[in-house]
Amino acid sequence: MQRGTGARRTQRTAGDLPRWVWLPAALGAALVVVPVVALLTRVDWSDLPALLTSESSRAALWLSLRTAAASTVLCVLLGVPMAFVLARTRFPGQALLRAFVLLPLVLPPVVGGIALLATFGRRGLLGSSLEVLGVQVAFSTTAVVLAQTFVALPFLVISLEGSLRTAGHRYETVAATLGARPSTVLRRVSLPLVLPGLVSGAVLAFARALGEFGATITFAGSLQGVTRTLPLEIYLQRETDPDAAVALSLLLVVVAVLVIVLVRGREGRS
Amino acid sequence: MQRGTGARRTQRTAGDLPRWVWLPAALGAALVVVPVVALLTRVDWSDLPALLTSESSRAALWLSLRTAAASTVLCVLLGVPMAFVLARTRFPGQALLRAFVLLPLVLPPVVGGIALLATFGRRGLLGSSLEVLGVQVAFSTTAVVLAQTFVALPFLVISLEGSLRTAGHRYETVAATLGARPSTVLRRVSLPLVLPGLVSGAVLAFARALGEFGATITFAGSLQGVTRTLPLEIYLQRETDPDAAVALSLLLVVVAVLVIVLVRGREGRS
Amino acid sequence: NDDAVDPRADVDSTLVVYAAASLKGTFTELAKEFEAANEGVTVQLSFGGSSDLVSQISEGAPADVFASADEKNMDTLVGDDLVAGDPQDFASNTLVIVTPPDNPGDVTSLDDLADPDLDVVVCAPQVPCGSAAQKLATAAGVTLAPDSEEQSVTDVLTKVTSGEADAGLVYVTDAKGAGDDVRTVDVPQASQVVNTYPIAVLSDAKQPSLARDWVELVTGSQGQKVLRAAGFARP
Amino acid sequence: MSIALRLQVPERDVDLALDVAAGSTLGLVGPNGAGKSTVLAALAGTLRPPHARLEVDGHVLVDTATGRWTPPYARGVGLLAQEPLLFPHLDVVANVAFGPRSRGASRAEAERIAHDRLTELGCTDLADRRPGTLSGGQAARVALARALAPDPGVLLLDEPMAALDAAVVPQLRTILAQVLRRRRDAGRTAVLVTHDVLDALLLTDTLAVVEHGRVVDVGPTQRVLEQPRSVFAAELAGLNLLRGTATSPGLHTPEGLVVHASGSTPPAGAPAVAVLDPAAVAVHLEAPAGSPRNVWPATVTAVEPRGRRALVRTDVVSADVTVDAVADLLLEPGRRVHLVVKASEVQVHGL
Amino acid sequence: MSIALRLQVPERDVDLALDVAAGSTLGLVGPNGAGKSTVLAALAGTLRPPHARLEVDGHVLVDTATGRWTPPYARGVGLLAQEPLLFPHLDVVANVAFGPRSRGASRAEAERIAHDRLTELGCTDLADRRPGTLSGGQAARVALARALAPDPGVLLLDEPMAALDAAVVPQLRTILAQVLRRRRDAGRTAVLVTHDVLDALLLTDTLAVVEHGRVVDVGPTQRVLEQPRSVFAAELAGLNLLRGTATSPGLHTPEGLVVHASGSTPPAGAPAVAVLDPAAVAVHLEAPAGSPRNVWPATVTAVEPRGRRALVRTDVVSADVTVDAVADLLLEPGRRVHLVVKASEVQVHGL
Ligand SMILES: Nc1ncnc2c1ncn2[C@@H]1O[C@H](COP(=O)(O)OP(=O)(O)OP(=O)(O)O)[C@@H](O)[C@H]1O
Ligand SMILES: Nc1ncnc2c1ncn2[C@@H]1O[C@H](COP(=O)(O)OP(=O)(O)OP(=O)(O)O)[C@@H](O)[C@H]1O
Ligand code: MOO
Ligand SMILES: [Mg+2]
Ligand SMILES: [Mg+2]
Repeated sequence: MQRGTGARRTQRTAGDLPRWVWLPAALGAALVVVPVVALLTRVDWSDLPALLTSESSRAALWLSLRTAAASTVLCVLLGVPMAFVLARTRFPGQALLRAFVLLPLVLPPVVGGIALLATFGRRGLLGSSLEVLGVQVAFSTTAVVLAQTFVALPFLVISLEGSLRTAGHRYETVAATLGARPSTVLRRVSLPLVLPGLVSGAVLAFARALGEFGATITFAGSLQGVTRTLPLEIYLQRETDPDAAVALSLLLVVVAVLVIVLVRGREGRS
Repeated sequence: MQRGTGARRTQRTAGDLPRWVWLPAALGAALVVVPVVALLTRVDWSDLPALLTSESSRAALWLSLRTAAASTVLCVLLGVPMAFVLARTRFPGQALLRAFVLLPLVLPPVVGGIALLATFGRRGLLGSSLEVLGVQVAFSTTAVVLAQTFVALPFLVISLEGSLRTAGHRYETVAATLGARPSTVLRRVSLPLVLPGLVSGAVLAFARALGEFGATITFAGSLQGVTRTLPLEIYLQRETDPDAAVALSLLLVVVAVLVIVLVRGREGRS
Repeated sequence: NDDAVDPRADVDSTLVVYAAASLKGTFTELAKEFEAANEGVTVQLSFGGSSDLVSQISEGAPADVFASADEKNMDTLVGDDLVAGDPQDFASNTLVIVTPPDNPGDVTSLDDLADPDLDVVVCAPQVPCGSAAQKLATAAGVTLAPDSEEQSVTDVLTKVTSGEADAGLVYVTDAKGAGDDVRTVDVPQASQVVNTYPIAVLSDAKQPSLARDWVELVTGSQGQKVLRAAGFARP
Repeated sequence: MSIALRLQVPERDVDLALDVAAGSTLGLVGPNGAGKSTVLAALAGTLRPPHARLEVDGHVLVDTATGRWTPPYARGVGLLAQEPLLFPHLDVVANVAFGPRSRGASRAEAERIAHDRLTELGCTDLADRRPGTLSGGQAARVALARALAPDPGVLLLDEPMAALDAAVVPQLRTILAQVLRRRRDAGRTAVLVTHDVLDALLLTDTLAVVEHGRVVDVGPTQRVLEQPRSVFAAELAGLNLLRGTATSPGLHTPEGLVVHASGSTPPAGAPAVAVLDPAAVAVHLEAPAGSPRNVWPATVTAVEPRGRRALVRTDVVSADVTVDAVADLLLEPGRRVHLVVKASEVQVHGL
Repeated sequence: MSIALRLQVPERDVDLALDVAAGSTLGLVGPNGAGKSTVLAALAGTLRPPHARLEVDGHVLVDTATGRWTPPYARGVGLLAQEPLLFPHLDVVANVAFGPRSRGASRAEAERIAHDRLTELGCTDLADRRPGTLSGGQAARVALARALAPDPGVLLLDEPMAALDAAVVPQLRTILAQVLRRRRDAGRTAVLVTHDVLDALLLTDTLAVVEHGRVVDVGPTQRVLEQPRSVFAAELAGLNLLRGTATSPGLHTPEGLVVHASGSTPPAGAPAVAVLDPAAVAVHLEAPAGSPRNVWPATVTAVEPRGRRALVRTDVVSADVTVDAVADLLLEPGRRVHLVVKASEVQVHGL
């Protein structure tokens, strides 16, 4: 077959977007981008290198990356099955369960932290039993991961459930008529089909975990290297040196943008 | 045509879910539900009525509902066009723009508030021009709405963009071949088709706006009836009476669950 | 995971100190001195809002020492029997007026903070700095007209340094920390409203003797010098 | 594998029973919306009907009375649905290999089977393509290959050749006939939905005519097509069919047409159909005076060329005439004509 | 509206030019994957080709050389694609009314048009249904109604009747013929992709045969089908076609077959095709001694019953014989036979 001669590629044309759409879209983008730019104007660039390489910053960044990655994995492991159950089955009380799953979104994070303490703390619902087993969850790195998972899980579930609903289950039905057992269908058909939704969901969850502050400080405390993630470090810096806090936030922003561009870029190419 | 005789309805069968999926799904649900239940065990039910009907609580609830509704509307007005632009067009720097749109997710809300101050504040990038026009954003309810919109916008955009991508643009193409102009296609085909995604996105945005604390306190301040939303009220209560704060959080939870069940319930039925 | 510092990795030599966020600068400095003086000892510092820290300690946080920004929160712990011995006051703080460096509202005294045309921010009465502000206003016979009642001193300070507010009431230490970003206006009646910082060894402390050493350091001359440099007054 | 199905889907106005003997192929024909795809969906288990009982090889797979339900993947029933629905994330080989893989074949074995099926259907060159880049007919062929690959005990095919071009249909029909023969020898069963009389004749043993969700005729394919009892089957077989009430010489239609027939006729007054070949119908502009007993005035509705002959459709019956006759008589839609049929060419049978 | 299209899509191996006169209907036929749907997509603007120029009624709508591009909605070109793709959120009437509404008709007017189209296509009873609840054929009919409703200047139909049942196809073909005639009188143009020779004969004026993305024959429909130059068109017309090199008595095929013909033949050595009717081919078990000049040994590949006759397909050409002959000679796939054709029945023409 003859290959394309020019640089131009054949495209399927989408229904073009009406021009006016760009106006509110630009406004919306401005609402998000301008404050970030404004923030840049407040940064004292000369302090930046020292600040970013200080031991506490590095420890916080490294802890943040590790815990956010771990809680993203947890979110995927728990959230994917939840999204499937919500999108593909029907049972009484499902609407209520869905609302509950959304709760961490609406709960102020500190209250979420209190709830986690009420569960895993020494006097908590499970904490007392766990303590008997010699496991202490609260105030450890595990607690950070739990707090981040708690607030980030809904993002993955909601985003994936939406994709699953939009994708429908026609291909799953076809796979079943070809003799594929439910696990096979899940692995070879459903998951690959909603991969874009899963990736978005995971990116959202990672971003939320990375930015998590309130639940972490309440449930896990703020101990350098153990529970003091980057947002907690930023918060502390703000007490003594607000400008340094802003500069440190930039680090968080850069990390987040890197992760998002990398993940989304790769996905776009496939 | 003869109508169904029994209560049983004909169903298309989906590929059933593998049984083991229920285990991690239940674990995930527990992770979210158990802390909320644990929180309930901490509530002092006798104080509740007085607390919930106190003037400050009612003012905070009413303000929260108004501002969260307003910022959800803003998110829809700005976010829908953004999602369309991200999902349906290609331009250089698009990946970067998408990453920027996600920033408010990862930025600690307090830093988001600082960024908004740097933009709309009296000394901010736009604030000084606004002041000349006699508009003062800070310390006003407008500031609350702006802060909530800033943090909630990504939820709507990401969730809707995912739906748009999953839905594809085949129906939009068909509409164009039937002679529909882009605006008509948007209104009569694209939007109705992704309505479930739009509703999820709006619910997410509303929930996030309702729970917003850090950006609001930093950018808008905290004055009863004007800028002190329910989460701010909860934080204040916590200083003097942590149990009261937990009880107040329940109010937030109830409101959120109500809104979610109402919206999702109606959607499920259509 | 190995390069993370685990407080329990070497139980014999790690001291965990829970302290109010406003002590971050001073305690960090003191921790270095403490480690230098005690070979092989690591000081782990956890900072937060005093009430956050109290609820964490109640939930079993592995802390040896607690330093609060107010007496009320310390009293809560004492009431819960979580404190070994008596808390000791080690520092105090008073309020000052801060304005942006160019003082756009021409604020010269506490009376100006009653002007509804000025954008004035204070702490909410529910938080320690807010109740102090209220007492101060009462003592000075002024009715404040705030545009916002903030959650914490830091929030008040942010509003002032960003130029959003014309004036605010903050602790001396905060004003000092902000340096050139604010102009300070002293309030004569401030000395009548003093906020006291207590410190105590906790009853669950795994390192009671190191904890006592820490309390000694903080209350001792070395600690007082560092605190004074940061703007704290004697208790 | 024998099949015994009893099915009621009130919302779709479907209420029927069907039996397929082991090792045979059942054809399903009928108008659009008759319920053919519904029957296949119920057999495959992609539809959960409110009232149904399904036995395959003596095993009860579904019985709504007892609540018994066997999910699709556990039935050993394969379905080629009306839409290709190729998995968009897998290339063509992986699509075809999917079934064998799911039924436990090794990767290499599954790919071998896939390549065999693709070769059989003339799609080898598509092996590495993504479904999104296939033409309509290419996708239909790959979907057929995918449905054949797992070689299930019961194979359901919903219009497998509707999208295929005229040039490959005969060839694919031959291949399908071979596949079905091979399966028949192994006792495997198939159900084929088609709109094509050649498919019915060459691929099926038994033919069921479905109309409005009911089986209106079922029997050996040849019989159903040659002695049609429904307008649909007659149209499919290219025959004319008139419904009415038996009379001593033949049949009365509700429209008042009198049909004269020869041979045995059902008892007078019984519902009956008259069947006649379009080739036996002559077209005249004036009513002729001669012997033929049946002379029916009619209006031409369409003229369809068929090589050197043409089928002249009218509001009564169709006539198969030469293209010369079409030209001579100026036959075109709207023209009033007289149709003439000898009584000996008309068969009447009861219903 | 006249159409002039020049199209190159290298990734799909399509490179062709097509012209359609105002007020005529062009038929597009060709094997699966030949590029028919690609042509329609380029005309409708749902595909943006790397190299193309399109003029409609003298207006340049697309010219990749100058970068000119007219979006689909501004072309006045309507497309019925191969998949129905009914809007799932709209009921059937709203689907059909969508086009007229989009082109500015009032709601009432659009619904009136929609109801007219649905009535024409026999779908009135589906009016309030959701697309998800339609059968395959019902969806295809509604999609056709939707495509016809806006009555665009240029109407593109991609296999409009592939999913329809045998009983309604003749009727719908008549309706489509009326619609196209009405449009023709208004100077409107249509392009129809089909796999059915009757559609080509009854609905199109001009027929283009597309193979491998190239137009291999184009001309008046009758001519293209009666004097086919491609195997595909011959198969479609039910004729046999042999390709080869002209010789003085007829033609040599690359496989070594010698074909004797009568009448004028192209100059020897030129590429040529021999065309013969299956009815002119006799089947013998032994090579006969008599006069026919063409006696070709062959193997039967398939036997297709056609009423009282049957088409016997072989590896050389097909023969149209009586069903009695099939039974007498035990004709079945694999059987070795001799095909006998008189030279006077063979026409050879150059390419
Ligand atoms: N999901 C559905 N919900 C309700 N009714 C349906 C649904 N699918 C099909 N029907 C209706 O049930 C009847 C039978 O449909 P079915 O698809 O079985 O027809 P079919 O015989 O396969 O027709 P075709 O030849 O057009 O494919 C039709 O009247 C159709 O409109
Ligand atoms: N999106 C695509 N990307 C790349 N190649 C494609 C794409 N769509 C079709 N093709 C290829 O282009 C060629 C022409 O396809 P087209 O759909 O035009 O065929 P067609 O003549 O309509 O066939 P059919 O009768 O099967 O519908 C085929 O080889 C096909 O595989
Ligand atoms: O809204 Mo928070 O408590 O700053 O993460
Ligand atoms: Mg069907
Ligand atoms: Mg096509």
